Amino acid sequence: MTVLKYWQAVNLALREELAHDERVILFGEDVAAPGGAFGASKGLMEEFGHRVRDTPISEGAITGLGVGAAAAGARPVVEIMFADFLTLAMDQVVNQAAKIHYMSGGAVQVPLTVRTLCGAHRGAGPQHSQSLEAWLAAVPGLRVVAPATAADAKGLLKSAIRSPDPVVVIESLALWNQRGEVPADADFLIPLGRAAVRREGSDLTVVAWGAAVPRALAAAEAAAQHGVEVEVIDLRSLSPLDHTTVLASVRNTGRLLVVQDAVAPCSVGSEVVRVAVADAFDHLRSAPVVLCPPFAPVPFPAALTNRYFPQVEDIVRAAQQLTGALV
Amino acid sequence: MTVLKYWQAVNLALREELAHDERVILFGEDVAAPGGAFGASKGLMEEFGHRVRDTPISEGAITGLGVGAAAAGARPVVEIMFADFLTLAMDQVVNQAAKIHYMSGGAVQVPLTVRTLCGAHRGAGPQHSQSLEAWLAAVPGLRVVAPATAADAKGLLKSAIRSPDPVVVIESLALWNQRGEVPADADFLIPLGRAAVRREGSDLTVVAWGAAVPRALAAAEAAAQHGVEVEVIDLRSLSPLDHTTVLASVRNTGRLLVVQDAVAPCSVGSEVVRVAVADAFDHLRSAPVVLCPPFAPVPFPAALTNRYFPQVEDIVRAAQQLTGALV
Amino acid sequence: MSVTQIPDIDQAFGLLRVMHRIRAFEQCATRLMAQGVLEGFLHVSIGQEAVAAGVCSVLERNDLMTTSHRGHGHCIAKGARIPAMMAELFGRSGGYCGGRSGSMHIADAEVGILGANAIVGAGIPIAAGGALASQVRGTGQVAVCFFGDGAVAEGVFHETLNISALWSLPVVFVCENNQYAEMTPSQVHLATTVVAEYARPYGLPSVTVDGNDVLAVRAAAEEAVHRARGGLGPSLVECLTYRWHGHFEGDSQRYRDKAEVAEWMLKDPIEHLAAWILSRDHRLQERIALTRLEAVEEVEQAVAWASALPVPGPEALLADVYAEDLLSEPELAVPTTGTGGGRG
Amino acid sequence: MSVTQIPDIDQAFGLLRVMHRIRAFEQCATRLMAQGVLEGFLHVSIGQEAVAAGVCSVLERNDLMTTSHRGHGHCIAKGARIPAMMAELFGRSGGYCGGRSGSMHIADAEVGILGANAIVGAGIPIAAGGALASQVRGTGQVAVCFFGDGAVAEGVFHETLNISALWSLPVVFVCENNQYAEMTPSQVHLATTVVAEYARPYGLPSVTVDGNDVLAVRAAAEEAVHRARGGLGPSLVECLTYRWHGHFEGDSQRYRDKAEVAEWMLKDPIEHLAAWILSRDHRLQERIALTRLEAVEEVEQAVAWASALPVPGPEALLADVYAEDLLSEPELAVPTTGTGGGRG
Ligand SMILES: Cc1ncc(C[n+]2csc(CCOP(=O)(O)OP(=O)(O)O)c2C)c(N)n1
Ligand SMILES: Cc1ncc(C[n+]2csc(CCOP(=O)(O)OP(=O)(O)O)c2C)c(N)n1
Ligand SMILES: [Mg+2]
Ligand SMILES: [Mg+2]
Repeated sequence: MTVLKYWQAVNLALREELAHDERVILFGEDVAAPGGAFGASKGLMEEFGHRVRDTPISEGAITGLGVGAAAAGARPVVEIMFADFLTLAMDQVVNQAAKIHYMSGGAVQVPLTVRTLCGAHRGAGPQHSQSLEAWLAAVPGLRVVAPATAADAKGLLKSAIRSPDPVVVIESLALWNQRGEVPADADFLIPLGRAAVRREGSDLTVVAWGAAVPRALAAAEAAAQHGVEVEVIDLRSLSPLDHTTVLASVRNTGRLLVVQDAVAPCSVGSEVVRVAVADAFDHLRSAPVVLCPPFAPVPFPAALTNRYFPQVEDIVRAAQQLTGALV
Repeated sequence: MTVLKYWQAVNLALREELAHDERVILFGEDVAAPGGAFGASKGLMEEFGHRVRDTPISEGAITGLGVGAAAAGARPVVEIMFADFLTLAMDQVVNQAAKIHYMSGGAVQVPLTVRTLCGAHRGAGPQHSQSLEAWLAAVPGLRVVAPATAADAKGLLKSAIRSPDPVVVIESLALWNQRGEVPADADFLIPLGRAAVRREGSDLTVVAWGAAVPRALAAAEAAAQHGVEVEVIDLRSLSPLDHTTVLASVRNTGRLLVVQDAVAPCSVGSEVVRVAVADAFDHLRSAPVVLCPPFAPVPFPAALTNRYFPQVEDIVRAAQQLTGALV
Repeated sequence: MSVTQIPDIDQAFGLLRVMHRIRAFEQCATRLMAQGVLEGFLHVSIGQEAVAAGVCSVLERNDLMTTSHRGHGHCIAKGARIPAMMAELFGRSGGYCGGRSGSMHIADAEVGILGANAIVGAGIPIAAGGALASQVRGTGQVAVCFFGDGAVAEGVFHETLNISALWSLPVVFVCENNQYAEMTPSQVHLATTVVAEYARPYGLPSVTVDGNDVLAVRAAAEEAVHRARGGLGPSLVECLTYRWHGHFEGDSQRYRDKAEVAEWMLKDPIEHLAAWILSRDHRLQERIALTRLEAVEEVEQAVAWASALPVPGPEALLADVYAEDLLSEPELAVPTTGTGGGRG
Repeated sequence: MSVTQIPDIDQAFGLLRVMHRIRAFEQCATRLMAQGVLEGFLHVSIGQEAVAAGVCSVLERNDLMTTSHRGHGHCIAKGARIPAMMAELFGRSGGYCGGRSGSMHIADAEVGILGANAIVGAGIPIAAGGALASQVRGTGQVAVCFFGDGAVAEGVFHETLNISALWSLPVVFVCENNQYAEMTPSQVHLATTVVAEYARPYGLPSVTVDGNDVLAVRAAAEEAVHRARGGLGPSLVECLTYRWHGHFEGDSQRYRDKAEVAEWMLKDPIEHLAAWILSRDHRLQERIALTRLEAVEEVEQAVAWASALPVPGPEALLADVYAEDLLSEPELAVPTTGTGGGRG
């Protein structure tokens, strides 16, 4: 175990996988000589030469080259700086990467990893801060993960790179400098498709992922002061969703609160509610709730983002309302 | 009232709006001289000259020109032949059209209409048949409608064109040749944001949109033979969702079945369930269900698409299960 | 730098055979479509066979290839199995995708076909990605992508030219310029209709050849492939040609003159090569005829085989969605109901 | 066909004034950012002011414009109000977007600014769309888009050149080639670093000018705008320049030599114009100094005004999402909780 910042864990995972498998290649805007717009690929070009490349600003082609390289036997990791820019690469992600294995009857695999950032929380404004994970989680053929800790940033990314299927790894700039214990083991992997119970509790299940997880945990601690025991589930994988873990918890607590940085409609939160009511309806003691931003673009100043994204107090209040602790 | 095919109603709406407002312009691939890949814009270039134009195959720029023309005072209607090709235009739809009014503090309006087709049902295969409506319904700043009848194809498209906000109109190739009564009135509009109760019933609420509506209605008739009275709601608008109509019905029937051609995760169906449990939980007598295709790409042959998309029998069976009619 | 030589008679017959196999396959498919035996969208390249045959004749088996919605010819020329292709068109379980994807989605990893594609232009960066994998791994493979004049207007074409030039990727861009994109003539969709021009800003060698002259296509491709294989980077070959059929089977073709079509039918690439062969040795008439007959025969056998295959059952719906099964936890699967639709 | 004339002294002072206003605005903003007064991302164009000033000096008030993430200069030159811009940077309610969108999103319909943009290349088709509206409605407006060398690699740039050429749209593409895209030099991201080359396949007139020479920029822009207004279609003007600051404020700039920066700082576009003015009349030194002081003063007043404005309250979160309110039915709104996050 070493203590690393979130981005250093990303960097370590990339370095280890480049060293571990020479089919791994890495490319994207400013990832090589500059070492990444936010430092995630620092030092890798120096170490791995032409396997790490700077690209032009061409998200469609970057992703398309990733698809082709993967189909031809490489293990490409491409970076799309912000998820908002995935809007320029959706054909390659959705129509190509996600479908080629199916459309080739299993003959062509696409072990492509796409790294990106969702929901910046750094005052980057409406076009650099969207949480678009639900789009990707809705596409058969893709895997989608969203690490919330430094350890997961390493373990999920490594699993993504080793997966024979295309995986989108949604990192969080809000967590970029958060420190955490990270196993030094070069074969440390977090399995795709498995959620983590970050805190146990019997009164309420709170489901979160990415940057919302630390806020959910802080809220759980605060709620405990009010006598409400919250179980916090970090989804980690958004596709496939770990129905088992979510359902087991909801069956136990009878109450569900999803906390997310994405707006409500057709979100991962909507999906978690759908799954919970479909398979744990009889266990529900109150209506599941999705706590989320208003249906509006993300504003840039902190004074407003703090009112836009659900904060710890908002989560505590929702937890109290759901459990009737204040009623 | 005239009886028109669905596509003729689209054509009529376009003709009327081009005649009604000379700021209306129409462009897209094969829309002008050929009159549209499927005939929707037949005869319009002949009638309206350079206001109706054929474009190169450049979905990003087509949509971007639409955004700019709208921002500069025109009322552009652009066609993106299949929703699958929207993957190449998402930046302009999501980051630009949807956000410019907000980002300009209300100074710049974007009265853009994007016409497209979802879920082809014509053996067009995995890259031409996706139901991607949930992506769009998740974006603040956009309106999304999905007409299921010839009358709505006219009335919703006209409302879209007259709306000061960007609207995506999702037409259905599966319904292309369906006939229906269409008001001849050149000011016939269907308001955005309002669902239609297509059939009343007290045992179960079935929510559908687009090509799933006729199947839902047929199933409702069949279920009635088994003594189950189904209320069928055609959403018509996917954003905003008409919470009022859905909730009133669910509160009355106590049971909800969503029937959709999109796969389950993070779908409009997930969202309808979220809304229903959030605000009608105490009225629910059984767990809401989303009946939908398996989590896989759309296959091409009819033998498989008939097993992929929910069919009338599937809906009847689900209705019986939900209402306990067979239990 | 050219390595081109005039082919010998056997090589010419090799090209002729490929063109006949393509023609026979597509003529048969259009017939079956007209009869209602096949369903879905069918885009044929009848009249354009020289491009596929010429280019693929200079490729190795493990060289990589992508193509478009109009890709039967390229796949056949690259070595795809005609029976498995036919089965795919039939929607039967012996098809390349188990009969689930159809005519626009032939892929065959064994002969380097990364896939045909129903999205205009999408195969272009994918081919360049194949070239990147080859370059990084040092496999010596060249990647070729076939695309139409319509794809030139897609941004990703230009993006890919730029990256390929910057990285000196071993890729050959082959534009099959048949002068129409769906129902729209190239003057309406391209500011400059000479596609070779678009490669110039990137410093790419580019050339326009008679796409109905298989030997001219082959010569140009040979040079481009040689350059790519030698580490000298990408190039573009524009092949000017014409499609005899509509954009898809069923297209009413009101957008063009019958006379224009008739004129181009006189430039049949197969007749052109046959004439070349006969000019070398007029006694080869019979062998030419036989070549055609063998191709027709092969396709007929493929139809017989394919039409006898079973229709895929509902279990096919969820097959191959992922390469790896994570579904150790049962709820991760979206169950399908007995007869059909899934139930999320 | 050129209509260019050497400007008189008053015109030159007009240009100088615009450049000083841009410089003062951005120098002030960078200072406030360094002090922690401003938040978010800030991209300044210090050293590149001649492009904005030169191009906009030949535009009418109702001509249309789009720009990029580095757009303060273009907005100021086109007539945006400096106080409302400053308030937007401050995140205050008097800003162009009520302080919600920040530095990369200045739009002002009154002076034809359709918007700056945080998505590289996105403003390019939007400007062409403005030109289309002008063409169809016959308003006589010309549309100009400003973009960087980095945007040339985005497919939508090429797509837009093609459509604009085909339709002869009244649009002028102005590439502000500052030789870097973020931390990546143009040789690494463009196969040909001369951006004017990319317009050639479309038959567009294109030219490269010294982007630090405001008179040269103005002359090239004048010709292009004249052509567009006269119905002769689009053109491209490449302005070669350099940014003195990092890509964003806070950029460590390890990717370039200090010497390179120093060299370009000697080519200050403001000094260049001042020297030109003095070469005409050396007694104008004082008026030059005054021009600068007035600009600094104007910006300081804007800061004083902006910093006194209220911070937007939570009601601002949902304002202006739509132009039309359909929320007659209350459930259509996603309610916000008292303090913050919405509750879907
Ligand atoms: C991205 C995208 N846009 C539009 C289409 C619809 N479409 C299919 S083929 C085609 C024309 C393609 O023309 P070209 O590239 O010249 O190929 P050709 O059909 O002539 O072989 C179009 C517009 C598509 N499949 N994909
Ligand atoms: C589509 C997209 N990709 C990437 C980025 C991140 N990004 C912001 S500015 C920039 C470089 C732009 O370079 P250039 O166009 O030359 O403009 P300059 O900053 O030099 O003015 C990049 C890559 C973005 N904002 N949008
Ligand atoms: Mg063509
Ligand atoms: Mg630049």
